[in-house]
Amino acid sequence: MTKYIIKKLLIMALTVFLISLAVFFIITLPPGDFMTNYVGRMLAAGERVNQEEIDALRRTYALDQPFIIQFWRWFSKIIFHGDFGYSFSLSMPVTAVIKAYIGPTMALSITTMLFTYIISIPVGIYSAVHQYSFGDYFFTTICFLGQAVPNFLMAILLMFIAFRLTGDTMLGLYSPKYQNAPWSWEKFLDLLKHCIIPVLVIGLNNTCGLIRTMRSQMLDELNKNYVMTGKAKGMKAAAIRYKYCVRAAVNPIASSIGWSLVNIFTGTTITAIVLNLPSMGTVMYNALINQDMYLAGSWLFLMAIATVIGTFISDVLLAWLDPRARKEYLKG
Amino acid sequence: MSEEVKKSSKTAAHSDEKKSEKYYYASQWALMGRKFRRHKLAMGSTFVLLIFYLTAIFGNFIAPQGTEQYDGKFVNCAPTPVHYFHEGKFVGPFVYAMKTERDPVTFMAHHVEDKEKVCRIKFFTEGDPGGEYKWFGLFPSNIHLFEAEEGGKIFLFGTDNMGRDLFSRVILGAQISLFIPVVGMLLTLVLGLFIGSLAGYFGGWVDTVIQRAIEVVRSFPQVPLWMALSAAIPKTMKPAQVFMLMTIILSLVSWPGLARVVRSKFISVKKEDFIMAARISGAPASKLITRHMIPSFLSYIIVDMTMSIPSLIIGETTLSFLGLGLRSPATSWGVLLQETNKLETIMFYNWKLIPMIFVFLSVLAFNFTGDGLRDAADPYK
Amino acid sequence: MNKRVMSLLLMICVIFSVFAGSVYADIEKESPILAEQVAAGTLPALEDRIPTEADVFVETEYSPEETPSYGGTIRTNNGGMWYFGPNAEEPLFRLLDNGTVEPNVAKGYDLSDDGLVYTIHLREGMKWSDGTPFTATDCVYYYNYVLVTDVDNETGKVTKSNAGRYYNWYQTADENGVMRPAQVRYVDDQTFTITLYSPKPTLLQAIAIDNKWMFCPKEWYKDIMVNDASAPHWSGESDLKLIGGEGLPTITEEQALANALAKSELYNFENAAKLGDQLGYRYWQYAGRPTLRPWNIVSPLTDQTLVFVRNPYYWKVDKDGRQLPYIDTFEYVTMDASLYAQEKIAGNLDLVRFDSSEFPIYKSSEAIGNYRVTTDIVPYWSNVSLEFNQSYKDPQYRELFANLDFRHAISIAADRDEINEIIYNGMMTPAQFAASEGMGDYIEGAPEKWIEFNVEEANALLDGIDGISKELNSDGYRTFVGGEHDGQPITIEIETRADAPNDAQLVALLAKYYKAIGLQIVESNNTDNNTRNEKYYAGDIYMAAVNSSQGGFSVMLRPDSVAANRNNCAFVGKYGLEHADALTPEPGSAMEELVNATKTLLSASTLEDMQAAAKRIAQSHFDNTWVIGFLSSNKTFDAVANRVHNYRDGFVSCDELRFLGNTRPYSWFIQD
Amino acid sequence: MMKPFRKKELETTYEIAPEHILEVKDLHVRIAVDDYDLHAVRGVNFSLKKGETLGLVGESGCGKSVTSKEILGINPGNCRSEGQILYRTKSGKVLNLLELDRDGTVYRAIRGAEISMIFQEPMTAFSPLYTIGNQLAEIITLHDPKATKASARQRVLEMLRKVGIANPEKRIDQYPHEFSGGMLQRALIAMMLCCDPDLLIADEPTTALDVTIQAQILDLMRSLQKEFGMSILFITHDLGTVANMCDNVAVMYLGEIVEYGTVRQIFHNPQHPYTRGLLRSLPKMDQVRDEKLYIINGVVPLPVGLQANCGFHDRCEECIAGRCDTQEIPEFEAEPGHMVRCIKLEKQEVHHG
Repeated sequence: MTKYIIKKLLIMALTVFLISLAVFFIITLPPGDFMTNYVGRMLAAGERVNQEEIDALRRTYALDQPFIIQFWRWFSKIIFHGDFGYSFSLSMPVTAVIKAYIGPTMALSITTMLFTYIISIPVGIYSAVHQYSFGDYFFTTICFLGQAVPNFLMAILLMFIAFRLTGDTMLGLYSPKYQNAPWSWEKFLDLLKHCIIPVLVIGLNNTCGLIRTMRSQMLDELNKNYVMTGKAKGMKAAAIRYKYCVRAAVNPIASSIGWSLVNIFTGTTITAIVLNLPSMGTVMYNALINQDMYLAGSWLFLMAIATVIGTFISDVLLAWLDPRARKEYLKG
Repeated sequence: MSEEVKKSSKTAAHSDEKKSEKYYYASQWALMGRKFRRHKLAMGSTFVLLIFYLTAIFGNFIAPQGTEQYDGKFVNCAPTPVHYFHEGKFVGPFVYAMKTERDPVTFMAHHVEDKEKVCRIKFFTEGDPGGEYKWFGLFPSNIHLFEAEEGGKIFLFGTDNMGRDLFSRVILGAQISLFIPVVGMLLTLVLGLFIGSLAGYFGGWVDTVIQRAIEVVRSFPQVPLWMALSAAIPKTMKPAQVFMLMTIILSLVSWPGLARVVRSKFISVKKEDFIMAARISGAPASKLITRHMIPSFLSYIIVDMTMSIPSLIIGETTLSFLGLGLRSPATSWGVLLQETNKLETIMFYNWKLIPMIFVFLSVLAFNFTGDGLRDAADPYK
Repeated sequence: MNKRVMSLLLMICVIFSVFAGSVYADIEKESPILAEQVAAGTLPALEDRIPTEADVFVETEYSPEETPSYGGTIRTNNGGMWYFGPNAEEPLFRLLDNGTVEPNVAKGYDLSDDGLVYTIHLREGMKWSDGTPFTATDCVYYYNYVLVTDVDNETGKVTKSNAGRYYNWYQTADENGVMRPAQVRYVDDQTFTITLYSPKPTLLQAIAIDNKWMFCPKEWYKDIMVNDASAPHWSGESDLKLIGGEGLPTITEEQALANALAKSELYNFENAAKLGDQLGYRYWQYAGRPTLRPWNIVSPLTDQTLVFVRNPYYWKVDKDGRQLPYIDTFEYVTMDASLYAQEKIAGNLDLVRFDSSEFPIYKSSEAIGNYRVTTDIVPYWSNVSLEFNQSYKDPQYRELFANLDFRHAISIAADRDEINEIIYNGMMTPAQFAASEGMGDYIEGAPEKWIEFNVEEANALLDGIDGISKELNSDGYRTFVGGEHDGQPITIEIETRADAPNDAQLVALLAKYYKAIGLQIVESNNTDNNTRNEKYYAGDIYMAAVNSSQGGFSVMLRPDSVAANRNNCAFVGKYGLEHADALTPEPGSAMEELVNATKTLLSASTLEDMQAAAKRIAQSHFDNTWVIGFLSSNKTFDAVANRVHNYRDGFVSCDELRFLGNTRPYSWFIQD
Repeated sequence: MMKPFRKKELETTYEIAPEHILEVKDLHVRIAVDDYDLHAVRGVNFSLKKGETLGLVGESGCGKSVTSKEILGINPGNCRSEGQILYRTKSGKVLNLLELDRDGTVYRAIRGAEISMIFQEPMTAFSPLYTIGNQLAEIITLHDPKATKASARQRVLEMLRKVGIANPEKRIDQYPHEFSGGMLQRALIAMMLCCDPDLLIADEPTTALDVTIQAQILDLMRSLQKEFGMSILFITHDLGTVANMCDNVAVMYLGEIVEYGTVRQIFHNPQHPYTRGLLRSLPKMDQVRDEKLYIINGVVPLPVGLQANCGFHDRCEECIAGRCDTQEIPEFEAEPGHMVRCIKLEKQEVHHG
């Protein structure tokens, strides 16, 4: 068991290292470096800069060093000091930026995920059990439609509908009125109201996918032999479904939680840009555009780490839920 | 059994017998085809896709305008209605000439029909200068499917903020939006098949290395990775190069999924008797892979690939929408939708959402086709 | 009269006076939120917070006719630090629409007869937003310890600064012609002096335009600004001499950083240079830094909505003696520019600024969004223009761009009316790049020069240029003849701006027009303006650029976008005097004249000389059409919520006058 | 799907021979697959005495599994059935099982407790997610409301011991994947016998197992039958095991019983060419080495659009053209209790008569 975990952790560490190397490579891909933008910004702000100053700054940030040295400076700081570097464009440590945005991002992601699972599992079961019924066709159609509309368009359309119905576009997370108000029941309701569109937009795609998976999993399970055994035992069809089939069909879906959280986490990116949500998506987008390499890089890096950890969680969950996998897991 | 049932089963017996035989002896592919044809939604979708692709291929001919043509007098013009009757008399398809008026207070331009002036729609006409194109990139021509008579303007889907005909742009945009995914898919296919089969066939350290690589690439969140890579595309690049890069970027992210599947299929197929037999008889690895192993799960791959196209379409559209992909005047559906990122555009110029319908339809059509193929690939189920 | 009647009368009097008093008290002198704090004892009374009656600033400009009530929140888009900064800016002297200055933070000034010594008087009882007194010490400290921390005595160059960059506007030539920085000295708490080497008649305008914050809270800064042996004035004695107070502590870089972080976790900087730059120069972005502004930021910069709340010690009152501002809170919401209009129409923003390309949408939605559209005057020479980099690195292109016939052809080959119709809804007028009638730098006939659309003439002009072909190649473009590019089509990349969506449209149109005269145009799209500015900075790597707000208020006071001065002026390129490796123009060339005129303007010591130099610059533009202007309207627009009152329709909006700041936002008020 | 008869529960009373516990009368089952209607069971009749073992023999696809599952009413929803399945419950009442609501309480009370079934593939007959003990105890608590957790566990342990599972205390808490195939089959048998059923349907219980294990399982079943005294409906394609296990044998082909008789009659005097074919294809101890094993030509056709003829005619070596392929073949009695569905018997009858 310990051997297995150590092996797994080593592989994870290696993956993380490779990922960070790739991340760093990607963020240094665009022509120029941050300094070019930094200077541009100062000029835009009506300031004067001279070449010596720029060169000095380049040296400070090691931008004149070869790729691998720049990478090592960045990576070693993260590993040994938990220091993700400095955001040039926001003039603050990346850690502070992440701290500022991680809350809303996580909150939104988790709400969306809850929504996703709460909707998709029962609907998937219903669709499978009532295969080819009106309800099944109805949900299947909705799922297909939901997966056919790109996120950003869905966001815009819902925004438009909200505007037509309520006169408000439901942008951001709060109405102007509650933006800086202390927490109250009304503010909470307001927040919930503003969550509808983002959760729908971010979640719908995922939900549709999950419903379809859940449905086919459930159909698979319903055709398994143990269902016959259950019947022969004299169990109620419904009892078999819930004790055996649902439990088995939910396994792969439940164990995808780690994965899907990451998916949602990143799925907020585009939606956040369109809906102006205070999430990492917008920050990432701007960081990319401004070539704020440490910020963009750290964010990509964290996402990738989250994926690695998400996969790990999924493995563990699966092992926990499925005795067969548990055995494999224990064996290594 | 009641007599009636017996009888009916007997009368239908003869034709059923043939059916039965067919069912029994048909090859796997024929069965797939048969089953697929029975899937009405999938058939319909395939038909829709066929039309889309044909339209895209003959786009320059069907579209009245070229990508860089515009009409400055008709900016943000609503779709022009096509009429058949003028003052109660049938005159065939025609449009009325249009006048542009500006509201003196808001300066909003209104394009209104001049009910006096009838402009017939002509077919197979010589287009305006600027609409030249080459058939299949070879034979220069400026013949367009239709055009309004002198003085009239026909904008079936309205115009954009430059006075460009949206109908033309949708069709020309399809040339990119529908082909990037296919090229991307092929690229994914080649990469995924090659890498996956290497890992699955050879196993050992090759497998380990490839699996690690797959894990690393899969650990990247797709959307931000697309964004990061697209942000790295130099701004001054020519549309054709951007097209190629976009394709590569889209497929770079999606190959691991396929490679993984191919790998596991390989491992399971490898154990099967016919492969063992071929192996023992000394067939070379390349032949074994391409002749024996890949065909054994080809149907699965076809399905998988078909299903992967929608996400590529959406990927391209999204990136272009965010301004990270192609840029105007190069046209793709995402580029066209850039204008709809403003709510007020939808309020005032709702026809600009038309390209969305095509994104929607093509994604849906690919999904249904994929679904039909999947059902068909498993003919005994 | 008996006692009873007397007492009755007395009572009536008392009641009346109480009543009268209560009526009088109804006109509150300060915002209720502040009055509450005063009542609770957490804030001193109003008269202890604002300058003495004699010294308090009574704002009479744009006073509302009614008596506004206090309170409310204004919500607008976050256009970045240079949008929300100027809205609440308080310079020592403020620039007026007519180009003169008047005291603002300062109470007044005296100028010595030789024009060398400015004695600045400050307001007694004035306080920083944290309640500490504002004195001459704060100004002297800023200049000597924050702005100028090291000077090269030989060249007079400021070599080190804790915050921001030193402006050549404080420099005047000494007897040897070396530009020397001014000396700033403490006299008493309400007085300090600025001493120049030679006279500079526009010094106060320069301070108003370029160094609006010539002061900083010494008490707050003294332990976060590096002050060690590297500083020129560093010694206990000189401290006393310079700033008139007690000496300054020795602060190393580490101490400065640690002290800053101890003040607030928002002040987390990686080095002293960054700290100085952010807290000393762009300070209005940081909560907790004392200011003299009407509103101060209270939220971290990472918040989606930046909140600015009123300064309880603000030192301006209205004509009735009521403390300004009327509005309690300003909110700046960060969002993509594409969302402004919809959020305005949905009523989620109180104020949005836009140009004529968006006019119909905003104007048609006034009723839905419950707002009104107002018009601002923008004193630019052109609203839509194209400029060619005169210092482009490729000699063949550079020669072409330097050719006046080429620029003439470019100017008349564009269909200005069509651009106007397609992009600007026909709301602008075709005009050349020039000051329009009524502006100080106006030259008769300049706005009308070379604006007639004439493709044939343009073609003829190009045909007459040596080094390029008369014939078109197979793609329909002229080619270079001879040189490195022999036979290659003439392809010009035009830089566009990220925040100006119309640029792409404009370049698409230009591409069509210039194809008709055989030139190939390619858009060089910049996803953000920084990349574009970086190209400007490099000076010689971009070919051409489209622009909208070039030329300005006054060439004499601020020649930056028309003269060969700064290093981010597109047509000047590397000829800009501030360029690290500035090019010397060819003797006798038109560019040389522009450079010389610029030099003269910068070093002139009399108003006449300056005016003459400014005229030369304007004339150079008239003669050479350095910048090809297409359209001009001198207008932008604001969509202002109907609940916002006393918003000035038709104000002059430009950087020199601090954009919206010129409407005196502290005089706006909200009434639902 | 249609459920034409099931709704009206227990309206009519039925009679069956006193020694019988089960009578299947003219059972037809149709299965809707795609656009085909497979006529899987075509008029099957048989009966089962208390304590008797009836072997139902035939190749795959001949309808034997469908028939057996129809008795339990656990065929999938796309099956329609007609005819009668009469069953005498423990309380002595005779029910037509086809009339019962499939998911109703009456039927469910019968399943597992009175009629139970063991399946071909023990590995998939258990849910992998629950322990063996959990799944076994479930059948007890289902049918005995008085059973407590502890008592059910006791009973499970007892049953596991009975079916010969070593160390049941440990095994009871293990998961199916920790069992071997043979052990799972034992566990399945244990489960199905927990409630002491009157009738056990064994659907090819040994097919998926190793040969040595097969014998053990068969032994186990025989001994348990002695102990519990239940009847067994033993379904197999393997005539060899039939000889060991059964009292009577019904040979099925294409949804029909083509021959029925005692083990002796079938093995020593097979009448139907199909039965004879099956017997000939059995490997024999005295078989000459290089003699090829007999194979019946062709495969069982799909029961789609069948005509009125002998279903076996196209594979039959003794097929009489013009008769076997054109007319429906009735049942003939070759000797008392030995029924055969072959036209050749008609001749014999004529001959004898």
